[in-house]
Amino acid sequence: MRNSTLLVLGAGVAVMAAGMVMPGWLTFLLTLALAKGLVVMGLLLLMKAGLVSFGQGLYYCLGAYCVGVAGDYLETQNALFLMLIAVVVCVALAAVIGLLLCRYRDIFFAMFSMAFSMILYGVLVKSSAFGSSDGFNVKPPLLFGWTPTGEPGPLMAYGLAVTAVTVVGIFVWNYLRSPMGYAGEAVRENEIRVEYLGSSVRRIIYIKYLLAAAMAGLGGGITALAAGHIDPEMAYWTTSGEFVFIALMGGTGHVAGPVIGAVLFELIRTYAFQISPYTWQMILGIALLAIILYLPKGVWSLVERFTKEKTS
Amino acid sequence: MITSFVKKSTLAGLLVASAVAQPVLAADEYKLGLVTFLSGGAAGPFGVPAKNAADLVLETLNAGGLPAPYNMKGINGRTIKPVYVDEAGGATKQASELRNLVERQGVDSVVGYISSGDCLAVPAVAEELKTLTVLFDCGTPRVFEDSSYQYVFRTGPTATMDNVAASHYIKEMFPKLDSVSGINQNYSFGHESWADFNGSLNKLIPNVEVTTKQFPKIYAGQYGAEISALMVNSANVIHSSFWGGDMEAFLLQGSARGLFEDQTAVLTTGESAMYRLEGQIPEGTILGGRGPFGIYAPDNALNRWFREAYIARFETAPTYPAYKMVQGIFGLKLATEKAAEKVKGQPTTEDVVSAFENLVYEGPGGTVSMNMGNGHQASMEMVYGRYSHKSGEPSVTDVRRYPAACVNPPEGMSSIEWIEKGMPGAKCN
Amino acid sequence: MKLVIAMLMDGVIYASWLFIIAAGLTLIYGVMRILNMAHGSFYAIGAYSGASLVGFYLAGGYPPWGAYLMLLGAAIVSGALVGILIERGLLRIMYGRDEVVMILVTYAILLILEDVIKLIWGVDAYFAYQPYTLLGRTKMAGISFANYDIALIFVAASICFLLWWGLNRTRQGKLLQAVIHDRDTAAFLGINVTKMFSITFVIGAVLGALAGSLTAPGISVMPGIGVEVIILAFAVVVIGGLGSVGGALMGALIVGLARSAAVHLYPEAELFVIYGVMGLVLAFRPQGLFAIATARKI
Amino acid sequence: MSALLETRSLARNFGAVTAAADIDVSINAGEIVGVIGSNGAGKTTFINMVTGYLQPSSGDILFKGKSIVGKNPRQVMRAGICRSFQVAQLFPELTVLDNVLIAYGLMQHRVLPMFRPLATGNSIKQAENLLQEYGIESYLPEKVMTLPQGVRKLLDIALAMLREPEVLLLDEPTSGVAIDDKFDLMDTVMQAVRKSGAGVLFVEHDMEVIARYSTRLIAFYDGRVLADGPVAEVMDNEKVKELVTGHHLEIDYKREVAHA
Repeated sequence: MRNSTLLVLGAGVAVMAAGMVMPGWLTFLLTLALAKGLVVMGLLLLMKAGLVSFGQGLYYCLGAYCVGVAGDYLETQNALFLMLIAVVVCVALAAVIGLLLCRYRDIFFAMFSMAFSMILYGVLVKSSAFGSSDGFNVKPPLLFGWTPTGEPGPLMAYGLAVTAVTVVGIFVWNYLRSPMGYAGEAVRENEIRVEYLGSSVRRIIYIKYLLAAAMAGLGGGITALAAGHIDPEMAYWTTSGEFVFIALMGGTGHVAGPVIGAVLFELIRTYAFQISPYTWQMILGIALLAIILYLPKGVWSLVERFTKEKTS
Repeated sequence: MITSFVKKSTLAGLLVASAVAQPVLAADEYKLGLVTFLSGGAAGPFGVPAKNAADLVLETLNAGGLPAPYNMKGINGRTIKPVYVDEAGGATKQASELRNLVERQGVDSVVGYISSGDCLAVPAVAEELKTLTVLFDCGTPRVFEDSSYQYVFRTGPTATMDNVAASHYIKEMFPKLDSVSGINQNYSFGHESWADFNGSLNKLIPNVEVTTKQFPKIYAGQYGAEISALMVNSANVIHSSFWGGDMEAFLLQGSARGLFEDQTAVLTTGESAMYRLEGQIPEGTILGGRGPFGIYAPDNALNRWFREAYIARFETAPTYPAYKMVQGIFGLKLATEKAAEKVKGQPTTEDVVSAFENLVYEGPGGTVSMNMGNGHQASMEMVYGRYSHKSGEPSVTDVRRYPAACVNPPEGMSSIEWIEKGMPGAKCN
Repeated sequence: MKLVIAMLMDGVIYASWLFIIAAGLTLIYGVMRILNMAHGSFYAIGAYSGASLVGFYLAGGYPPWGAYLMLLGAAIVSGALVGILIERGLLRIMYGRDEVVMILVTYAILLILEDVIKLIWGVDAYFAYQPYTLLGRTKMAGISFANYDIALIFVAASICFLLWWGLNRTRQGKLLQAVIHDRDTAAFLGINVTKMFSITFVIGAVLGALAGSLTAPGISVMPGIGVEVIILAFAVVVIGGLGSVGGALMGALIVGLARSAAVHLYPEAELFVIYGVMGLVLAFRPQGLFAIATARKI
Repeated sequence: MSALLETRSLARNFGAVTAAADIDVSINAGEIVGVIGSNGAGKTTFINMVTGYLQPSSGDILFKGKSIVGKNPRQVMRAGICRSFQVAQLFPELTVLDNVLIAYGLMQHRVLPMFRPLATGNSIKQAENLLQEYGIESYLPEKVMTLPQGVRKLLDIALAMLREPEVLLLDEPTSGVAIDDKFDLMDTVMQAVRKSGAGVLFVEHDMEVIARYSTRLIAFYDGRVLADGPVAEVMDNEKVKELVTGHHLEIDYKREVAHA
């Protein structure tokens, strides 16, 4: 286990170093994909417990707006500080909404969580101080006034994203093996048994919801810093749907699934845009169908199949 | 675990390698990125007319078939090769796609963006990549009021003048005006349009009552309740910045219920529906075209050529997004060629930028002056008229033209501030 | 008085429109446990085929009242065609997957159909306003309403009655109810569940297309109209209780009246009102108003 | 001496339907109380009420002299009353090992750890020992959904016993189990129970099982206690014969008692 943690850390450093030689568009694409990967990792925790949130956009957007608004009001570009604010605010909101949501299951959980994100969308569209539906621009991130290239650029956000994904990835990897992690699967499988083993199903779901909100807020914060612009679209239901899409694409069997899913999703989408600007939606739809049909456990299952063949 | 990582990184490496491979560029080609809506609700009314116009103009330019001063082949003699991108997907997505256009596809410059949100998001990327980016259609004045950019230009006028001119026009047409109502989409463009209209009208005619202001969701399509509310709270004039399908649906549903029989609508984008819904627009409806475009375009050689060629090819008259696209391409072409003349060779992007600043040129919609936003933002005259179908052909009467200096804030002042202060320095004749 | 009548009429008209959209969605969910996002595409396909068929028809100079038949015909033909194609070609091999996976499957279908629509009809708007204006208007308390919209109320009521009659008074309907109640037992009793699925999906698709084609005369038919109605329809069926036709009716009425009240009394709230109502209903009735009971034995 | 678990005039209605009324039952440590009654007699309702899954409409439940009415299943569990289920309540998609590991994990921590792994050398050993005790260690790597009913029932009871309860409520332990296996199953269970000294109440349809294992018998009918006392006495009760067991179903319970 120690070895694998080291390995993940090593991979993180390697990916970070690769950022130095990558073309800018790829760095940017990967930054956004990793940020989405973070959101989907949180979604993965919920999905392991049988809950599908169609409202993670709520925290994704809230995290982004926290970074944008706090950056403006406090006149800081300090990425760590801003991301911390994003996470804290998201967890605080989740602590309230979670109390209500942890009573719901299945499609009702999905729709109720979506309702909350749509309410945020509505509020932001009405807020002309925050630029209404056009949103506003966010200054590029610094680390205590420092950037790798000397001037603010996409590399800084990339570094943040890689670091965040590595740290959160290691956490989630360990989490999924812990009693709390397994409790999610237990809740999905049989709530009655969980209660009769002396654990509170609601509390388990609540904690997972908080963690998922924190990760979504972090992902949103990084997106804001990387893209330099935020708008209420981040809370729209299609954004939340995209996260579920990515989760199924990558597979929920492993913590790497969301990251692979997010990168693959962004790559497919950008090349679909380029190859067929008129019918890119169709390409995306066909890709999704193909994955559901042939790789029901997501793209990660390919990797698993590979390694199993190797070891057996 | 280890093998899984090896496999994973090989896979990722392959993906990256295939993605990095870039197409080879022909030296005499000018690669032009064109970004407009090709899907969703803005594609039909805006994106595709703009794309059609671009197709038409670029082909003619490459053949050298335009009247002077646009008679040089392509852009500065280089054949233009368009690269189209769909504007769908939101501002973050578009920031990402602009990078792809520049870094992966290697475009020389970009003309595009209809959505104001996109116009606010992409300039930062354009600056970072030092790529000349011409915004052609979006309306929010915030682009150059909130920030200043070196590599970004907007050849289309801002939406402020649509609504300020609408106030002027109403003042003239309705001397006894005492009430207005509004129906605008619930998003930035709708909110800003109403605020500009209401603000400027209050300065021009004090004490006008606002009977109701409705903000239905964009793309809602069903306006039954809103129309009833407008009927219950009847006013002299109904202001609406609805566009595309929403505007057309509102017109159809409103006409069928007789909404416009004792109230007059001001449709700031109404010109684009003139030919599509010719029988359905009530007589006397006030139509704007977001500038001197379409039916309001001046009778000059460029306009005659453009209109005829567009109608011949697409079997419909060009609407304002088409005009604005042509205007954007023309500005880029002219600035590039002016810079080339100055440096006597292929100009750098910076050369083109300095030639573009404060450029004054003629397009199919008349004079475009890049005299706002430190020489990066165009201003134009604004025109309003009233719909008439008496001749059996859709046409406009009572046309009033408002000079750019009358309906735009002076350099250095934001639109909101300008309207709040009672539009000081406006030179109306 | 004027205000109250306007509010009620607007609410009921909007509710009728919502119900016609939501009926097919809730029926498909009840029987098949698929929350069908592609329902939005059925709506769009219905609208496009309705609008273009009416256009053809009127261009041919036939009597204008026939346009209503065209709308109906376009919906039945296009809805049935797309419904059969999707059910046979795709959904059939997916049955038994998780509910969430099925939502994503139908989302993929939606994405594909959006572009198929674009390939067939292009991005230009289609109009078929003649049926809308032909019926004239009626004045109530000083406010005019389009007779076409008033007729929509009767159409919605007829659809509601037909569904009720079909489910409760026909043999096939009773079999369908058995499937809704307990799929496994129904299969065990020898009901051909697969056939029931096909029939339901086609009926649902036709209802979706009908909603679109009936809406077409009042709007400008263009890309993206389908996506806009899905979430509305979802909200309606969730409020009413997934899978219940009566629930969809109640949900539509609640949303319709709440929305029209907001528009007339407090327009700022228009965007929130649907989600507010949904939140309120779910907070007190977590399964919606008319939930299908699923008892769990321990 | 007051009983370990005692109910007083316990009642529960579902709308107009009375599922239980006036139930006075007591269980002492070491006792093995059988419960019989036709379907709908209120047996499972009774267990659900005692374990907090259902709240009684009226009446009281005393555990070691203290009322536990109003507590939820978790609290009742922690107090020392555990139960098994008519339909085994397990995690069907997971393996037997994971089921047991999760059970231990959830049971041992009030605040579940997020960083420590669930499966360690020790916890796996512990799980193996438990499964060995119930004779189902060979199923360790199998998914629960693939197991035969009998094994599932055993695993269900094993999980109920994890907390070493003072009162164990078994809801039809042999239902769904192959006839040939029912005594083996009951023997295994009773062995474990006797070791712990817990008081047991078990609902059962099978008179052979009742006769062989219970030290006292309670008959439920229509939500009420029809008879309560030594096995033979209750079995001979005319009302029980008429309403619960039925004359035609008479079996040679005396032989079974002797056998036990």
